[in-house]
Amino acid sequence: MRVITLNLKYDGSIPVEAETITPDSFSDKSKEEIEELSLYLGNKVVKLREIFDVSVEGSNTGIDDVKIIIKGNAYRIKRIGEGMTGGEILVEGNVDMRCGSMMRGGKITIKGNADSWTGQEMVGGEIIIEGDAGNYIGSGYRGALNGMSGGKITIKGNAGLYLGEKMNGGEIVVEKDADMLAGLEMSGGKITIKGNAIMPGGEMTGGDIIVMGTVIDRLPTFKYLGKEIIDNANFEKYVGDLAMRRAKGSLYIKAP
Amino acid sequence: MNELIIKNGIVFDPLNNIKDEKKDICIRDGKIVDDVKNPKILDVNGLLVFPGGVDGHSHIAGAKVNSGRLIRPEDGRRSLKPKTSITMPSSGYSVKNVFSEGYDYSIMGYTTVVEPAMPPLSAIHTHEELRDIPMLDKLSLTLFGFNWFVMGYVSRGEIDKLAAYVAWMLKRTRGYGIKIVNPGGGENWKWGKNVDSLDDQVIHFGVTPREILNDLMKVNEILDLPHPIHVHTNKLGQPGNYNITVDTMKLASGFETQRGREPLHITHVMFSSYGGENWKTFDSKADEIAREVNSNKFITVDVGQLMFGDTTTMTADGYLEFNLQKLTGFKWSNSDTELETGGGVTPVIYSPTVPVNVIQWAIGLEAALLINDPYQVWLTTDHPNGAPLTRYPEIISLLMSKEKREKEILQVNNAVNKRAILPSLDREYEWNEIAIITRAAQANSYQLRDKGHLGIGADADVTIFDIKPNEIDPSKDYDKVEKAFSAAKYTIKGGEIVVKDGQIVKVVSGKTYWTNAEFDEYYELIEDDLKDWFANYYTVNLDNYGVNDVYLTNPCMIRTNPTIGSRVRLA
Amino acid sequence: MIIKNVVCPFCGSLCDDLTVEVEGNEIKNVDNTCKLGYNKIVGYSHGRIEAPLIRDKEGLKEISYDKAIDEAAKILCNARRPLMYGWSSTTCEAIEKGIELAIKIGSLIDQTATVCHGPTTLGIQEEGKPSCTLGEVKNRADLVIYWGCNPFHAHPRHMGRYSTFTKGYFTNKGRKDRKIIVVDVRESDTSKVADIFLKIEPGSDYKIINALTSIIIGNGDILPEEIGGISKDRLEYIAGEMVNANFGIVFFGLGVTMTGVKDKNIGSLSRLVKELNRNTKFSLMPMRGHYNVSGAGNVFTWLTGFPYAIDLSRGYAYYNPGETTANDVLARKEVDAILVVASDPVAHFVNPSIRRLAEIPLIAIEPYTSATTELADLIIPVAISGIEADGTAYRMDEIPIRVKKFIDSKFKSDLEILTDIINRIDRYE
Amino acid sequence: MKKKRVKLITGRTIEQGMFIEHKTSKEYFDATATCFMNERLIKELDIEDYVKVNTDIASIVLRAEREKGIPKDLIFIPMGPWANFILNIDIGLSGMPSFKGVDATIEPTDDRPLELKDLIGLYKG
Repeated sequence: MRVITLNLKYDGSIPVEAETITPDSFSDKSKEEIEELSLYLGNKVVKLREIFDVSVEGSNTGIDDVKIIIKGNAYRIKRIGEGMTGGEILVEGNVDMRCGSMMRGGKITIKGNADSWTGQEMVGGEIIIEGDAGNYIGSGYRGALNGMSGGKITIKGNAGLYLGEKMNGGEIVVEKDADMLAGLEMSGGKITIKGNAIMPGGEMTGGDIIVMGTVIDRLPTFKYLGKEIIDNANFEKYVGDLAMRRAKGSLYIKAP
Repeated sequence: MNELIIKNGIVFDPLNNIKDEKKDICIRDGKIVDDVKNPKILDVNGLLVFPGGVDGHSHIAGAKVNSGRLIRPEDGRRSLKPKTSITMPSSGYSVKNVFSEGYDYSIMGYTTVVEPAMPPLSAIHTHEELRDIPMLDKLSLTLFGFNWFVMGYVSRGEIDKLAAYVAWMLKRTRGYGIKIVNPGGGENWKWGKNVDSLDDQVIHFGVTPREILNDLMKVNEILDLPHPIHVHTNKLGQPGNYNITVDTMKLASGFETQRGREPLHITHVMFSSYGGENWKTFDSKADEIAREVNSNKFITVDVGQLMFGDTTTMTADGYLEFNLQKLTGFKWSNSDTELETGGGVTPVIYSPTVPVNVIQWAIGLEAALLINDPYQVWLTTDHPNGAPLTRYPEIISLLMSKEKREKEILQVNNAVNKRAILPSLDREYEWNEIAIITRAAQANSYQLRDKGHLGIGADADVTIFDIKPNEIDPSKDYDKVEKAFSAAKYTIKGGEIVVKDGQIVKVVSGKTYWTNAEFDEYYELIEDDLKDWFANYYTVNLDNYGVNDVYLTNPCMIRTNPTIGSRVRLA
Repeated sequence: MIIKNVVCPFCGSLCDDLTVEVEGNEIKNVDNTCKLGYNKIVGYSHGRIEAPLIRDKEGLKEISYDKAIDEAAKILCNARRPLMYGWSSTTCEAIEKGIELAIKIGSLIDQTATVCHGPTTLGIQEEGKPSCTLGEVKNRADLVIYWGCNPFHAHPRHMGRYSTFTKGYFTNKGRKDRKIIVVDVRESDTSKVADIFLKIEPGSDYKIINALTSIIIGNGDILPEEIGGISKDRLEYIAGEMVNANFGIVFFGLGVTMTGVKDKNIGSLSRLVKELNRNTKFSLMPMRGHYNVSGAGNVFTWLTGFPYAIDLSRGYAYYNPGETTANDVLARKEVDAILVVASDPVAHFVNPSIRRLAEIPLIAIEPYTSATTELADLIIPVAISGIEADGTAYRMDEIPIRVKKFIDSKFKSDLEILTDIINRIDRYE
Repeated sequence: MKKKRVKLITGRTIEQGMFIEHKTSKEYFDATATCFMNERLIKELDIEDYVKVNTDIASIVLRAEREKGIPKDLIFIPMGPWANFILNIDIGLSGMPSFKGVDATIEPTDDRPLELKDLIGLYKG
């Protein structure tokens, strides 16, 4: 295992685009090469060492035994872990938008809050958000057919709006509440919300949404199918969204 | 004086009967000349030399194209390229921004492109975009197929007024020729309906597609317009439509033009060569279409080749797009334009595992391979409807190599063996024929006398491909062919090297051609009608309607002689 | 001198039948216009900023035009995350120049749709935009729905010229040939002329639109008895009216784009219209506010591939509203300098965004004293497009019309000022 | 002091549009530093001429005006600097701030609305 620690020293409010911070990119690079990688700060290019202090311990044989630790409040560092295929990233504080987007494998753990579009169009791997998550987690790009199609996202806090928008595979678990329209336009995969949800499942055509708390403002275009037991708990099952043709989405709401 | 000599190229210049000849090409001040004094020398040592490419049908500008870009940010983010010291940022795969359109064409060696569907009411928009497309000479065809004035004059038999109206409209929109999309049917779509045969009535207007086509063909001749009527047939995209396509082609049979040329062009014929009664029984009728073309010198067609992948469809045929969207469930835009035309946009994914798509793919190639005279069949993808323009090199390699086709056939759904005839076709295109279907035929059909050839006086638009025609066998080395056509060694536009080794090295802005077919007192003939209809039914004032030269880069007016036809085939 | 068929540079209706009387170089009168257009055109000379102004500790003071261009070029060149904002009340030609400048300096560029019909764009990017030109409505529409908009106030001639009271080819009895439905959360001057007024609960648009769609595709039986304050029976009746129309149109406004789930309302509306087209002919159209906001969207799109909220900082166009939109990047304090053209963001942005505007260098190209000039560090006065400068504008139905110049101005146009800034930056580079 | 929860919507009015190019005019002030409310709501809170509107980020004082067609639990403020002072944005969503359907409370006040210059002044420093 090779552990690469990035100590954030940047505290400006202009976001840094850091899609190069992935185990894939760091795997075969020396400390000095990592320090020389280009990041984007507004309309200028900066070197990674201008934003982070880098320290490296151990060695690796491939991508999977690379671990990147980001220390400090990275709430203005975007696109960390974009497209990564393996290895691990641990963000000790918050992280800015699009972390783990298009991720294919490996694991990202965010100890703080994650901003919008985390796990956008993710295909595989795992993201764990220990704080709250922003909007459009696991969603698709503007106009794209699909959002997240594989992998797993766990949010230990609350999730924002449009959680799992256009999702067609994989799994999302929210330990607390989800804001409006979780599972919007989803066609596959599974979303579990352990707290409350507002208007879940709008325009969904497939996949499962399970709400263990209360559903606020349930959409009128879902049809009640009856009770069902999941993991020894009683749920009311609905199919929808019947504002869509050929809709086969399942919405399970914990029975009172 | 700006001089250049291209030495030792292997030149194919079909319009001047030059084929596979080692020949020097001299250029002075943007024109091909017979000799030069102090030229810059470009020794291309046995490489393939063609005239600059001409695409006679490609949706690159105007409301529909922009609507495609607007609804498809997910397409826009594909092929993003940053600016360089000379170029602007590029975006888009099937719906490209204007810069990318110019650069991508230029990199493939094209120098002239026709936007084939300009709605008159938004002609300013078409020209604003054309103006912003770098690298290319441009022309656009004005839509007439279900225009209220046209249908009114046709129904009343007022052919002189119809001619006056077309002349007025071409001038007012800076259009080059007559485009007809789903004649009559487009008006019915404005009530959610369509036409099914050439003799169906247009709701309320009391005319038929046959009458519209016949009269516009006559007017085209009367006005001496450089290009034949350019027709997107009725029922396009529907199974079993080959009948109506053959019927449409027959309208031109024996049509007397004083100019000894074809009066009718059928565009993206792939979409109009369908057999079967529904999508389940769908099959190829490219053979029937090719039979008609081969026996009918009065028509030309272009292929509208489909290639597998994701693209965006767009046409003035709104009914077609609506039905396509019903099949796919994808997003859909529609844009009916008052008194004039309409249109629609929807994305599509053509899959090599879907039988219908595979047969569509085969039909285009079959049409190209079965039509004997390459001057009668231009290579197009109907960009972006069949495929984005960047797929041309692949299609060229398919036409030149049976082996490559066989390899592809193995990869696609087996329907290609049962309901298409492509596997049985042996023909392989030669270099000269490729030069015809990508250059000479189009320049000829548009009577762009300075384009599509390398004779003395032609515009110095030249493409040099990084391939030695005498050293490779395109039927075997198809990968090399595809690679060479993807990125020109040199593209020379108006005498300047604009592309080198597949990279843009100079950004230029081209000309815009339009046709002036005015005749004495043409305006007086229609003035009352225009004033009346604009006042009552349009929402834009007659005074504020149309385009002027402010919107054109290097405007280039083609003056016709509406009584005497004089322009003939160059070769 | 009487000038006819003048194009009104106020709202997205872009009426092109105004008559303006000019004497010397002054406007004496305007005919055929609504109050909005009249006030803009007749009032064009009031309250103008007379010379370029720069702010120092004591306040604004006059500087030369040349110095102002110099300062603007410096501010923009030195910025690491500049934003260029506005564009909806100027010509397409100026907008093109603006994008050229944005590409040159690696700027964010956004236009006023961001606080207007931006959600409409997001909605149609998911579902498409089945639409038509206004003349189609005039000539054919027998059912006109105004949803979340109040044309009497925002587009005063819209109903008269295009949709409701006007006579057309297949609607030669005018108002009598049409049925008008208004959907809103409150009564308005528009709802007073409707045949049917559907007063809905605030924020319930999404549910109501999807309920209508479910009725139309045959799933209406599952609906509850009341949705968003409207009974199921009434929704079924409205759905029937829609299906039975020969040619229907929904005009919608900020009541839909700014409420509840915003962009998702529009996506659903587009899908409703799509479904209606299986039964009859139906279109939708956003009621665009500024006279050339539609043009701004068009120019942005053909030049960059995207309609608004574009980040050019890395040399290519990146688009993601919510991330690259003006209010987000301001409220997140990303932006370190801003150029405002043909707009007043300090009057129309929200509190946290304006706080950032107060902190950073702000350049305003602006003819009048506005909320933005109150905060501006550099103000360059400009000729008013559509009165003192000509060029192209796009009507709400995407129809381009050339706006006229009928008064000479001592000020340069937006296009000329932007050109001067670009040339100055070139000199620095 | 009586207080009440309402939904706030903002939007165009013809007067706001007529004077939009004259932001420092009295007409613009009259058109936009105003809150339209149902008559019953005004009575219920004993509002005389002025009303204070509070949201989760700020408060503003506006002239209160009666409007018949507006529901009792809704208030309408014409779009402009006064309305926007109390509005916020959900960052990282759609770019569109919350201009309509915003939770607010209202209460009577004896204060007067700020002039434009003073209002904008609040953003400085």
